[in-house]
Amino acid sequence: MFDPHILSVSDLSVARGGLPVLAGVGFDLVPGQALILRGPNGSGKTTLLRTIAGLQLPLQGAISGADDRIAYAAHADGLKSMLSVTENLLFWAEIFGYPQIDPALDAYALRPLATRLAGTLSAGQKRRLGLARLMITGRPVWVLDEPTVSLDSSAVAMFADAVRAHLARGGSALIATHIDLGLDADVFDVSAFRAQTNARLGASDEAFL
Amino acid sequence: MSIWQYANPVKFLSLSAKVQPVLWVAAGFCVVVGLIWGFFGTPDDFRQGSTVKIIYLHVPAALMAINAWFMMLITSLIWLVRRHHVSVLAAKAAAPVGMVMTVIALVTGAIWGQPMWGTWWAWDPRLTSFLILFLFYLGYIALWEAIEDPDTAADLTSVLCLVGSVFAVLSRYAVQFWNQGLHQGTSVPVATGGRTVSDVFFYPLVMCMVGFGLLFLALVLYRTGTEIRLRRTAALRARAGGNV
Amino acid sequence: MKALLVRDIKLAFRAGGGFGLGLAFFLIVTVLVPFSVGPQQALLGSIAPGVLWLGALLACLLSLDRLLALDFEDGTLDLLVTSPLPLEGAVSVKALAHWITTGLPLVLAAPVLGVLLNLPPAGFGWLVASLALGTPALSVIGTFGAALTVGIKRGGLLLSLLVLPLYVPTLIFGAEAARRGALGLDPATPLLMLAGITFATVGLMPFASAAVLRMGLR
Amino acid sequence: MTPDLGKYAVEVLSAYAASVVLLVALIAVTLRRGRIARAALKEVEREVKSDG
Repeated sequence: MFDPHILSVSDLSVARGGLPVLAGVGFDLVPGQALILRGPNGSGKTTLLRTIAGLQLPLQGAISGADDRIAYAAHADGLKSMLSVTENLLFWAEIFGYPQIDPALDAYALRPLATRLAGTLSAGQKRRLGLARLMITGRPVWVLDEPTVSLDSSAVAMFADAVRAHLARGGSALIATHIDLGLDADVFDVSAFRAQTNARLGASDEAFL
Repeated sequence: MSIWQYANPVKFLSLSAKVQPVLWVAAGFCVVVGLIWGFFGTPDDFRQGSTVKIIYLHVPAALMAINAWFMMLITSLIWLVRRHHVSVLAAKAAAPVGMVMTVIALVTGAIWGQPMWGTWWAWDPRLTSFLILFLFYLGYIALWEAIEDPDTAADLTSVLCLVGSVFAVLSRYAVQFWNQGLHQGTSVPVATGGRTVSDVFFYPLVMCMVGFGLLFLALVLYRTGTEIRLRRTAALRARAGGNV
Repeated sequence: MKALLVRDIKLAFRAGGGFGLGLAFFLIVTVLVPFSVGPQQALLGSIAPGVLWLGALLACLLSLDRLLALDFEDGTLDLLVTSPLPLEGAVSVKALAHWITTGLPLVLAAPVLGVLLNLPPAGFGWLVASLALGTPALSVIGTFGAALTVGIKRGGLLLSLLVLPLYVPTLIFGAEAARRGALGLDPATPLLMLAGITFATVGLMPFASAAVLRMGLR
Repeated sequence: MTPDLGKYAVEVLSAYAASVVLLVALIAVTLRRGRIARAALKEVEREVKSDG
């Protein structure tokens, strides 16, 4: 069970390459809730997720309930090809102080691959390993950027099951994806929050305009 | 009226446009008069012969080489603390000027050293320190060039300038420890208020130092203006969303 | 912290991890020196401390560009920043792993290579002592350089350019301590200066490296 | 006109020549870059204005 805090984003503006892309974004993510981010390519989904994960600073606005509660996963899985599947997972388990990796191995059917080097896995298998990492962070809020890339339909089902189990334990998830995961989730379309090209939100190029 | 209003790029450009003509004329006057005075109007030194005339290039260039780095250190700090773009762009603009000054100091020093010490290059503490300073300038400029995002580049080069300053001072003491040196003492010991060169050489030297200082200022103002215009061009392009 | 250290060391020893690369480079430099300056024992003996220090420094430099760049490319760095590890600690641990896999082997190999260069007997102890004291500073300063160049494509050469002037004080005091030791002089002063540099850099540089990494990832 | 530089004429003259060349090159590069930047900015400002 996780602590019952709400991830709350209010009036958030984010920038990519010094240009504002999204303005005035706001939502609450309560325990047990999943929120699917939608929007065309380049609409700022990745930037928004990186900002919420704390990898980037927002231009304006506030994010609360994010400190040390977020497990982030993006296009790169952070796997070491010369370490085995178990070693990769054990490393992150130790970093996050999580006791066991067995449930994660089982949830993504990684047990047959456990002793293989991560470098010898297929793209889909690597992705499964990358997603399995989320389960050993012990963090309540999953922030996922296109998690289903290179997954086949059975692996997508594994992922959906893992998310459902996470939500059932009181976790929450913020997922940018284009496909239908079959989750009972709310949809949040970021294209409604597109920043105006003349917006003055404190982006670094404004001094020069 | 705060001095920080000039941290606004547009305000800076209009101020610098007003100051620059005066600065360029004054710099040109001081440098040309100082050098001509020194070259034609001063006698030979009884020990060093006519090579003493190199002092009018060597000392002002060396002075500005160090001051340029010092200026970069301060403007980098201002950027890191107060995030004023003009400040960090001034540091970026000053670096190549400081590097050229360092090269002038090194080249004239080598040419001067040949007849005086019998060798083009000696691993004398002062010459060596300037060589290290040259490497710092090179690294700083290369880092600016290598990073695409201008704000990230500003952040990282500023930290490099800070850390580099500490190591530059450390190197200075290390090099002094390592070799006591052939170099004559400083020509203008500001700290003691005295001076080791006679008046005949001193006045044209001061003229040249002032001239090099003004020239440095004029160049930095102009180059900062250029950097601001480049950033403004990029910003307008980006805001127009690829339509321009 | 321990997990990161163990992982980095493990990775260095696995195939393609680059362990031994620095050591091999150190060996090559040392072996090539007599071919380039001539086989006179007295000359070799007098330049041995400096050559060995320079070789160790360049060998350290060789593996720096992998230190953070690999973790940046595969996304590990992003995940580490969002992990509970303080970034300052992570950077220190990575520098420590670099020292254990690069610096420490160099320290241990230096006496053997000292024999090849006819290092005077009195110098062996001081050479090892100065390297043991100085190489941690090389790793920590190098980590700062690696953090500066982490997002840059083909940043290897730039990294060398940035780090080289930062290495000057360490090299001067380290090589001077080894030289004085070999000549039977008292190496205490440079050795103390070297210790000062090492402790100051180990204590302070991780903060600069972590700050630079955060700026670079944004 | 030219003062008697004695046996060090080559050294003194080459020091002056080298310095002047370096300074002139620096100023030339600076002015060239400045002019290009001005022109580019003028171009963009014109187009932005004409757009709206």
